[in-house]
Amino acid sequence: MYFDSFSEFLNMGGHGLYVWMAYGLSAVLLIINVVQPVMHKRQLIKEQMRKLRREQKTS
Amino acid sequence: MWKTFVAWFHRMGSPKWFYEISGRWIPWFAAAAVLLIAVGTVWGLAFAPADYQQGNSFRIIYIHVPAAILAQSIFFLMAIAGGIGLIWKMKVADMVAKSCAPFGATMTFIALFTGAIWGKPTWGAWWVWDARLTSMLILLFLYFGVIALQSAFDSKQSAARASAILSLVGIVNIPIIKYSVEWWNTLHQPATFKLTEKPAMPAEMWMPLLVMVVGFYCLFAVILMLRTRNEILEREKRTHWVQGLLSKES
Amino acid sequence: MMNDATPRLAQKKQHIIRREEGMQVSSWHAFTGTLKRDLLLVFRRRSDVVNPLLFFSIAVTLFPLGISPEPDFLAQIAAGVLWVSALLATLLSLDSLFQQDMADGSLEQLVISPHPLAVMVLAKVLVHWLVTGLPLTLLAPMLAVMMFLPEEGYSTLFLTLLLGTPTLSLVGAIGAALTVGLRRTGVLMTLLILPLYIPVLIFGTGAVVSAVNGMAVAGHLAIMGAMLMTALVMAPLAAGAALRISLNG
Amino acid sequence: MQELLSGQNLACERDDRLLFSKLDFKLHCGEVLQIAGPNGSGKTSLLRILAGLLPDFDGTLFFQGKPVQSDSDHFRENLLFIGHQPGIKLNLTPEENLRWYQSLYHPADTDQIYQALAQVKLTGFEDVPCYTLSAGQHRRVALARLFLHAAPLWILDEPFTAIDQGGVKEIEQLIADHAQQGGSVILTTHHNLSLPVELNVIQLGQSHQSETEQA
Repeated sequence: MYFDSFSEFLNMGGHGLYVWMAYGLSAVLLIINVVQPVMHKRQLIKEQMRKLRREQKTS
Repeated sequence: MWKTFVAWFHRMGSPKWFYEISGRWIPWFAAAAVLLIAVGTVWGLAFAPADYQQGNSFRIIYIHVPAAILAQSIFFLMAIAGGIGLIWKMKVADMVAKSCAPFGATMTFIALFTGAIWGKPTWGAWWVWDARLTSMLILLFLYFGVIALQSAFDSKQSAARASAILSLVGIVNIPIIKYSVEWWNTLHQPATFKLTEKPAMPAEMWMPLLVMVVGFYCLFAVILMLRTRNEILEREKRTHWVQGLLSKES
Repeated sequence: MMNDATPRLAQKKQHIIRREEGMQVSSWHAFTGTLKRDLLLVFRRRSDVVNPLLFFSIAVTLFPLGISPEPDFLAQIAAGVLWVSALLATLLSLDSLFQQDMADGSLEQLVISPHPLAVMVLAKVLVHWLVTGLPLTLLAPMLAVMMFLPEEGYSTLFLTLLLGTPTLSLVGAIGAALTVGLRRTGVLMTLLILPLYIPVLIFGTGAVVSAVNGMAVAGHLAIMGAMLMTALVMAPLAAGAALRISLNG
Repeated sequence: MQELLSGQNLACERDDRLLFSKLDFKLHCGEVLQIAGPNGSGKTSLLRILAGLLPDFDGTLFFQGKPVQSDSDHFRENLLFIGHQPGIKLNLTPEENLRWYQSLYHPADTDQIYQALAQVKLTGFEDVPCYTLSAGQHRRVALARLFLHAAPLWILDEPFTAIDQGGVKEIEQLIADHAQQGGSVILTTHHNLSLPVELNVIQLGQSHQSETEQA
């Protein structure tokens, strides 16, 4: 461990704001990039199922 | 050797095969990505020594550099996949190329944003017309162009081909742009302090960086496969195997 | 409808099918033919030639009005302002490079003609440069006077524009070809093409600034020449491929 | 008779919709082929595939027994295609328009162009700008190419659009003459053709409509 205490870790020698902002924003963007295709897949499947059911009803 | 490669290449062209194999690969890549990024982040934030000049703000490097590397290699991959789709009319390659663009743009944006944040304590300004930052900004514009062109076409096939041409033109231009921006930068600001050029970084500094780069590549692989699978589902929804798959899922 | 012309044509048909006696068509004729037709079209609509030049002049005029009429200050930014305005004027005029041909159906005739599409694209780009890039280059020194460009910069400004504007036309043709089939093209094309124009802009202004500061410009001009050659070889091919895609809808 | 153009197992899908599939045809020298079908059945798409304008299709096309891709320049030299749009520049005169077209194939002199324009009843309009002419006359200018360009294969998309009744008869005669001299014609039209030569028909849009309903 490079830092002596947790508060020092958060403070990052006075640059805490910059470091945590960079990491935080990147984490948010990465998570969005993972979640989006997963949600998209769910939506695709839902749409397709609805369509299949509709076609079964009409036939 | 060549024959197995050709056979593999042709199987890659089958959306069904890609869908199945990527379904098996995703968990492994996802696990590797989570593990490597977690290890790299903790190592880089908490255990790596601080830079003797920049102090702890230097820890941004563990995001900034992987993002910048990814931003460039994703554009490269996008152009190659687009070229394969263009020449051999391979549908999967088209879908891969399309799936590259959003994550590539995100990586470019992260590289720019972290660069700007890093610049504040280092240079005292959020934005500096540094050669690397400027080339990254232009790369971001190129990504936006590809994404905009992709969404402008009604036909998916034409969209894929048009953006393949644009990304190939872009890949030819990127070295020219980089060279000219670097030349321009030295003309206007001789001897600026460089963000990432460090004289002989010690191992405890670059090891976590390496872990992060590999982790980012794994994450990219996961997202690329997720997106490509969605594209396959959407474009092949009329085929029997997709319909069979859907009835199993529900 | 029948007359004595048709039997002769019938004979010709047999020739072509058997491909004898050098009946092969010449791409050179097609190139000059297209060149002549497009020049003739421009000549019939002369006002279209003037518009980019007017845009160029007005855009340059905006800078002293918007920033400062101070001669010393203007002299500093002159090269950049002239180059940026020339670049935008070229870009705006490129929008319609293939649009008319697409609308009236002659583009598909070009595509299925027995010639390399790149050669046909080159003819159209050459016409575009002759009616926009070249006049812009000739007009630029006059506007440079109004921008107080130091005397040492004139010849270099002229030479860089002479080498740079054809590159702009060639690269822009790719964007025009990619967007010609779309409903709204203007802004999208700008978005696609402007990043690719940056190297030309950097070396164009860089050369003029160097000349004003009394430094050598041969290196800049060589690089701009190299960029022109690269664009000359690759851009018509890329634009041709893009046109085929655009015709696909 | 010699085989000129043939297609094997052609299929075309546009925007997730199957236009046609498993389409085979053979066109010999001296034959006329009509592509028929209701609106949206893929007539124009098929025509554009045959002319080499639409590369998105499955199957193979053969010209004189060889795949078209193997020598596409040879195929294009022997093809005359007139599309939905007549391809006429309004700011040019009929003569200038035709001169450009001929520069793409075999340069023609002014006499030949005037002769061809006379054939389509445009004597006296040779050197007026095309924007003063009517839509039917634009079509006639395009059709004048049929007299100038000695290609054995004609592909015509709705050649009778905007043409008056007398003109239709003349064009029918022209098509028949071309076929009798050993040329071939592929065309789409909503008009009932009356030709002295045999007319082959490809009917689109009936068999596969039931297919899409099943899918």
